[in-house]
Amino acid sequence: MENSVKFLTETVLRISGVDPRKCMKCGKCSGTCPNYDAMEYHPHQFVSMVEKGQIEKLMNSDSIYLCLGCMACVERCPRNVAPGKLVGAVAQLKLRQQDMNRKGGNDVAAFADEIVPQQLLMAAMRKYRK
Amino acid sequence: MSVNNPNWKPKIVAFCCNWCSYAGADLAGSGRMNYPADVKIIRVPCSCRVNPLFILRAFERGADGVIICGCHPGDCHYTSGNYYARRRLTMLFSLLDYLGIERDRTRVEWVSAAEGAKFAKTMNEFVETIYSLGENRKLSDIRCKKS
Amino acid sequence: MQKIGVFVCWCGSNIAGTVDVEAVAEAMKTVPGVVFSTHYQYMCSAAGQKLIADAIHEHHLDGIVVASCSPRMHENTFRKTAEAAGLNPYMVEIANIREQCSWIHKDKEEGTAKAIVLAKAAVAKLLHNKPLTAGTSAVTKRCLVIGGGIAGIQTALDVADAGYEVDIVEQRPTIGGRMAQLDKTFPTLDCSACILTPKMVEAAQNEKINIISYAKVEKVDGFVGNFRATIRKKARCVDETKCTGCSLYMNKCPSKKGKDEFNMEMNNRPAIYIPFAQAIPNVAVIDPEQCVKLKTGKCGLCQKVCTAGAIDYTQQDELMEREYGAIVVATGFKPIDPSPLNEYGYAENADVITSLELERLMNAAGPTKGTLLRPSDLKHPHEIVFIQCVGSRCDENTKRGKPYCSKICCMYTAKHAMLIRDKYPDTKVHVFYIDVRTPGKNFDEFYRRAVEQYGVDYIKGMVGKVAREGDKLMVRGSDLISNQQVEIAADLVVLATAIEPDPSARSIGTMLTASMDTNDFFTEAHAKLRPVESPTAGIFLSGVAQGPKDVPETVAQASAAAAKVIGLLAKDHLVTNPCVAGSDELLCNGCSQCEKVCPYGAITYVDKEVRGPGVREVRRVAQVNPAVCQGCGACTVTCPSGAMDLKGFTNQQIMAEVDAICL
Amino acid sequence: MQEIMNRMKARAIALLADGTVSRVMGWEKGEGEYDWSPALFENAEEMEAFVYGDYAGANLSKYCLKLGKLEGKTLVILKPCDTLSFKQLIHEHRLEREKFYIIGAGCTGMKDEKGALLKCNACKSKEFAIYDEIIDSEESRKPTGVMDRMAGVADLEQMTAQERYDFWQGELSRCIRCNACRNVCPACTCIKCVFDNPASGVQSKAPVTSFEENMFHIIRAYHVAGRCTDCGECSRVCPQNIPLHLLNRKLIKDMNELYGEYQAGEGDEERTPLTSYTKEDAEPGIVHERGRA
Amino acid sequence: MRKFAADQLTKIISSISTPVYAPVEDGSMVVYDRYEDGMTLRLDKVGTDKTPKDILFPQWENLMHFRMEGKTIQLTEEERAKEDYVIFGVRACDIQAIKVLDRVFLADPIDTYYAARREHGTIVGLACGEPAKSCFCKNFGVDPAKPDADVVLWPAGDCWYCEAYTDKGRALMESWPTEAADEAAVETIKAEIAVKYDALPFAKLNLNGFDGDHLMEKFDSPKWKKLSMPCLGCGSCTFACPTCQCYDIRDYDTGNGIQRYRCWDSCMYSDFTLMAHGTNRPTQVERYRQRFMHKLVYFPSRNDGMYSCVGCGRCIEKCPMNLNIVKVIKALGEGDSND
Repeated sequence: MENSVKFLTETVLRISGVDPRKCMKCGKCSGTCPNYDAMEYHPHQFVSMVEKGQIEKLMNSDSIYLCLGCMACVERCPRNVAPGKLVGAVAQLKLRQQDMNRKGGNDVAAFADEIVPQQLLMAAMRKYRK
Repeated sequence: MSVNNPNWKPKIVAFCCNWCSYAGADLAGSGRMNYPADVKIIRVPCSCRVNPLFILRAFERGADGVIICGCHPGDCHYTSGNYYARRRLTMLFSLLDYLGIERDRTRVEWVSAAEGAKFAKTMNEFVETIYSLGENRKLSDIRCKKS
Repeated sequence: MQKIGVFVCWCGSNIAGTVDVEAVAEAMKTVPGVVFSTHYQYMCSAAGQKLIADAIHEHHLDGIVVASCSPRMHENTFRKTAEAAGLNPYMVEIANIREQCSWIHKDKEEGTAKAIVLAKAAVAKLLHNKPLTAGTSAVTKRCLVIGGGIAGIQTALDVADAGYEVDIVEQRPTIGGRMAQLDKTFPTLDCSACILTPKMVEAAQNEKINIISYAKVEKVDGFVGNFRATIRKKARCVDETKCTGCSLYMNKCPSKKGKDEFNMEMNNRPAIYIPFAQAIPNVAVIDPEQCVKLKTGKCGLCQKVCTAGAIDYTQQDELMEREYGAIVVATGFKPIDPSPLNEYGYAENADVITSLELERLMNAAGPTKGTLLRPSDLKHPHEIVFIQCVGSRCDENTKRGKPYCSKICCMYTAKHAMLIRDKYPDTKVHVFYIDVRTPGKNFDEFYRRAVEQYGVDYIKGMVGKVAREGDKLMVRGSDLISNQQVEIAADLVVLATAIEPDPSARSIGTMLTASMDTNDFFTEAHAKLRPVESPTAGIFLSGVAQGPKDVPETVAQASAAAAKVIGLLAKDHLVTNPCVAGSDELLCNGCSQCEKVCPYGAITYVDKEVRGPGVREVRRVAQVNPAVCQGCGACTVTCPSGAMDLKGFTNQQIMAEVDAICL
Repeated sequence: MQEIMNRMKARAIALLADGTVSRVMGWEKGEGEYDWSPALFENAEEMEAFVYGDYAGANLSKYCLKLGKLEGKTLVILKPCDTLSFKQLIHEHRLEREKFYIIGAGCTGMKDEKGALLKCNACKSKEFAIYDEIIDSEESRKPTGVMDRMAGVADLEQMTAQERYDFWQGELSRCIRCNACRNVCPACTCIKCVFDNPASGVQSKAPVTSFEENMFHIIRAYHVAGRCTDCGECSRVCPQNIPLHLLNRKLIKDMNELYGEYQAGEGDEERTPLTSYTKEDAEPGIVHERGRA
Repeated sequence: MRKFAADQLTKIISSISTPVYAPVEDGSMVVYDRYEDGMTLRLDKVGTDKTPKDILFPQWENLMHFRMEGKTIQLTEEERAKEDYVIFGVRACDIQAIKVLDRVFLADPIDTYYAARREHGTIVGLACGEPAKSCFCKNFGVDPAKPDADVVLWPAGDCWYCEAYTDKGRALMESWPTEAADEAAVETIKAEIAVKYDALPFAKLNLNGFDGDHLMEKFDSPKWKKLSMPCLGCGSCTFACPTCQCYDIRDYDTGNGIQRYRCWDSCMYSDFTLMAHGTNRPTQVERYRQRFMHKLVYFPSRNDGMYSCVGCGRCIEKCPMNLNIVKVIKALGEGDSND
């Protein structure tokens, strides 16, 4: 149950709030991505693979840690799809399944200061927890 | 939901817009698609002609269900009539529901001139719903009951 | 009490099979108001109609109910029958006992009972019917075309060809519109000016066509067949009747800072100018923002050189009132400003240009005299990137552009790519695209030629960033087919920017009460069946004002609109539908709610003195123009006081039907 | 409030004196402490009786319909919520702006004998939608009455249909059709109400059956939908204590939720939610789906 | 004079075999309704929200029915009341109001619908222990301590004193478990009541000049305009009033016939007595004047000085804009007699 395609897909969609069906497959996200070459699966692939339910492939790829969380793809997407949020959601699902003693929302405050952008902080936390 | 009188037959008024739904009803007829005789159709030029007063009037006079059919949103012969109807009827239905009147006694369905089958299906469903609700007691005027 | 006759039709066995027509006719005899009731095999037959006519005479009937097939089938037939027999045709009601009764029921008892109820409902309604008379209104045989682009020109030519007068009102100093700015046209690669300018000249020379340029429509009232428009002709400061279009002033004018609108503001022009060589009218215009004389009172050089004595700095705006029978909206489009889409760097880099700017750069009359030079350093670009769908096809919530496809960009980009490759074979051309849309005659062949014959590099993917590096523009984008990110060092980047309706469209739409969609394109009366008419009667749509389209489609629509206009102007009188709304002035509150929901702008308000017992006051009351009203009834429901009612479908009529059905 | 009243009085007298206005619509005291009545003053002498304060609960907007027909300008005192009613009447072309001089009156919440008025418990705003000048105080700008305006509606929505039916039958059966709710309502401005018009088909003078009890209030709520500013006068004036505002608020709540936040009388848009639409509007079926989940 | 213990009251009411109408709670209101076990009796409430008029002259009543069968019409007249009943706990002012109604409905031509109800009703009056501050009945000759009823009750804390004054009253009281009581105790109560009423804010209201002799003077008073200005033209005052007796006759189309009924009308309404030519009271000024002129001038001048206001104070309580008859009396009359 926990690993059924349906469950995984629905969870990712719920966490991210993204509707991949809105994607018109223009590739703007991947054209925008500053860490494209490092990633095995690229932002546009996240969208189509989530839509097809291939979540496990994505979870098992390092791509989820390589996303910088810069959200350029979210900003630029002409269809309001927000691929970056999907990457984040898959990563979060992965963390949940690993059942790591994740830091809760309350702990984030300790890391935050006025200079570090929130998104970077989140991305960094994701990366170094690997 | 009990129906006290086993011989009870519901009275159902269907307001149909001239351009789509009335033609859809005609098509249902040409296709010999059955639906109960309890449904009687009133032709109006557009769903936006259906005044909430007409709906209340039908209930007052003992109708058990009222259904309004119009062109699909975007297809209105008068371009925007059904958009206004949609808001007006939503508000009316909500108000009736708020007053505790069975919300399933009212319904809106968009039926195009090509959807004879949909018209018949909709009417069959609606009549069934009204049968399960039984007689309209909450919004009728007792003076209009035939004694 | 009225005298009503009821006529029950068997329709052979179609009705009589499941409805006991005799029982229905018998039952109707007991209904109050009914003085005659009978049944017959085929009411719509000549014999059936005669039966009706005879009964009308014999029983002095005031109205008839025919219980038969759908009114959509024979309502008109029986109305004519009634009229021929001396009855008002609107004193006829049809009870639909075939499509809505006999054909859907199998049980004869059930069918008969329902048929009686339906006939009773028709009688109940008929008891409230009033004789209605269709009105007529005269038609002014002149057409107003708003916008003098190819759409407006074509409509005007066609209407004029049929012998009717046409006024073209163009906001710019010359007609020609966007097409005049184009270099070549796809897919034939005709020179745009070569095919357009003869049409412009033809329009100018047609004595039925009156071109009112540098003008705008300020106010329109009236209705189909009887519009009255107020047109403001802006002061040109040049007498149109005297100017010869000699251009002698060009080098004398000390002001050189005006932006050349025709060349997409890529170069400057004097304060006095003619937009382009083939302008119609070929008359100069003075830009009041730039003219030294108008601003400081000192100069007047152009006046001195003008041998025709055409310059008149004191000229004022002129207001003219004209009457029209039909109005054609041909307001056209403009490309969007891509500056807000900052990844393309349009605002920062002179070498990121729009496609329309490229048209001017490639045109012999353009700022570079037709040599392709990039704007920043006037060098020849060797690597050019085209980016498609800039600001088109965007989700509305992103605020990144328009939700629609601009339709023409795929083709003109293929055209540009092909022309550049043809003229400058040393130039590499890349096109970033999402889809290539080529649904048109010879369109896909054209696109394939660009790829196969001219070697244009089509990359499926979009561009994420354009950044200047040295004298190159680094274009980073995705190549979805090879699943990699690509980076191209380009010399010139061309954006296929979305097109949007001309900014003047919204106010014109409001003025005409012609409905528009959320993107400010005019909506058509029916998306499929009435594509060149506005829902507002007498308003017709031509060209991109209605939605993105290319030149041949525009011309086709323009001619279609002209055909509709001609059809209207050919009539001496319009017969109006008598089933229209009407306001009871004694009940009207003047609250303007009805006006808000009227899709046709048929409702206006007047101040009327109302006198009654103890009342004598001036009230604002609604009036419905029966020539404009189409009878939808939206206003009747919005009216809180019940002042607004719809003839033929009055509140009383419908409630009488409800009552009859529910008893 | 005393200070506001004094300034108001002085200002009104000055405006009467210099001919800017011909009369002043305000309040005067009654027999007791609480029973203030709306009153019209035509000169400085009459203005002696002018009062403004905690018992000036009545919304004077509706009186403006008649006052607007008189010669010259009328000065009218409007509290923040009253200005919405006034502005809505302007939107509906029932009033001419230039016939009035509006003093926006600071309000710290109105009372009657029983305490704070129901409408003041859930005060909508301290902003004036329309005015010529404002006479208020720091105190009056502070928010008052912070109860959730839609709480009563939400409670009813939580009930079953039968419970709601019983609730409303209980309430509406008390109706004596005195028409106070209609006559005080600034949105009910029909020259002739459908209930008084024999030709309307719904004319009735007494709630003879439960249908007629329902009908009057359904139609009234529906007719003012989108135009009702939720001024709360209907409930205030009902001699039978029927919570009529709950009907209007339900429609306001629905329209806000389905068609976007909207406050009648605010802003310059004359269209109401029921005289506008979007292509993506909810289908009427949304009512049937509610609570079905 | 008889008396019974306070706790006997509900038992006595329940024991009455005919229907009993009494002031009971209906939500936040107190109205005269048919008493049934479990209802909250509110004999303490002075100035009930609705009046006993509701029983004798209900807001609406059917008169006749026309029935259509095909093209034939059949007429059925509504039956008159024929069942005995009791109205319990009616105050002196409301009883005086019934006398006003009698003057209207029992005078020739007799209103048989009203007459039948009046005849079948027995009225149990209730002396007022505690007045409301809006009471001013004494000004209209009403004695709150001595209602003119078939049976009268006086509250005395732990017990009720009672006395029957008519045959109907004696018949009703027959089965009540009462015991003999001291007349003097009741006299004391009456005296206490008198003191309380004399101290009320409107006790000294002066009615001089409200008579037929000053009719035109009152009618032409310029004060009506200002007095009526805030009036909404609603019917609250008339429907709360125990003496307002105007009605309208209406036809309801049932679809298969006509139900003819009458219902209360209000002279405050713009369509009151509307005629084909319109109305002779075109604005609220005339309508407002009509109501008070009727109560204070026209009615007494035709009815031996009997005012059709009984000083119950309900209009003071109910008017949404705080208009009332006291303001009118003060404005048009000579104010308080001790002014």
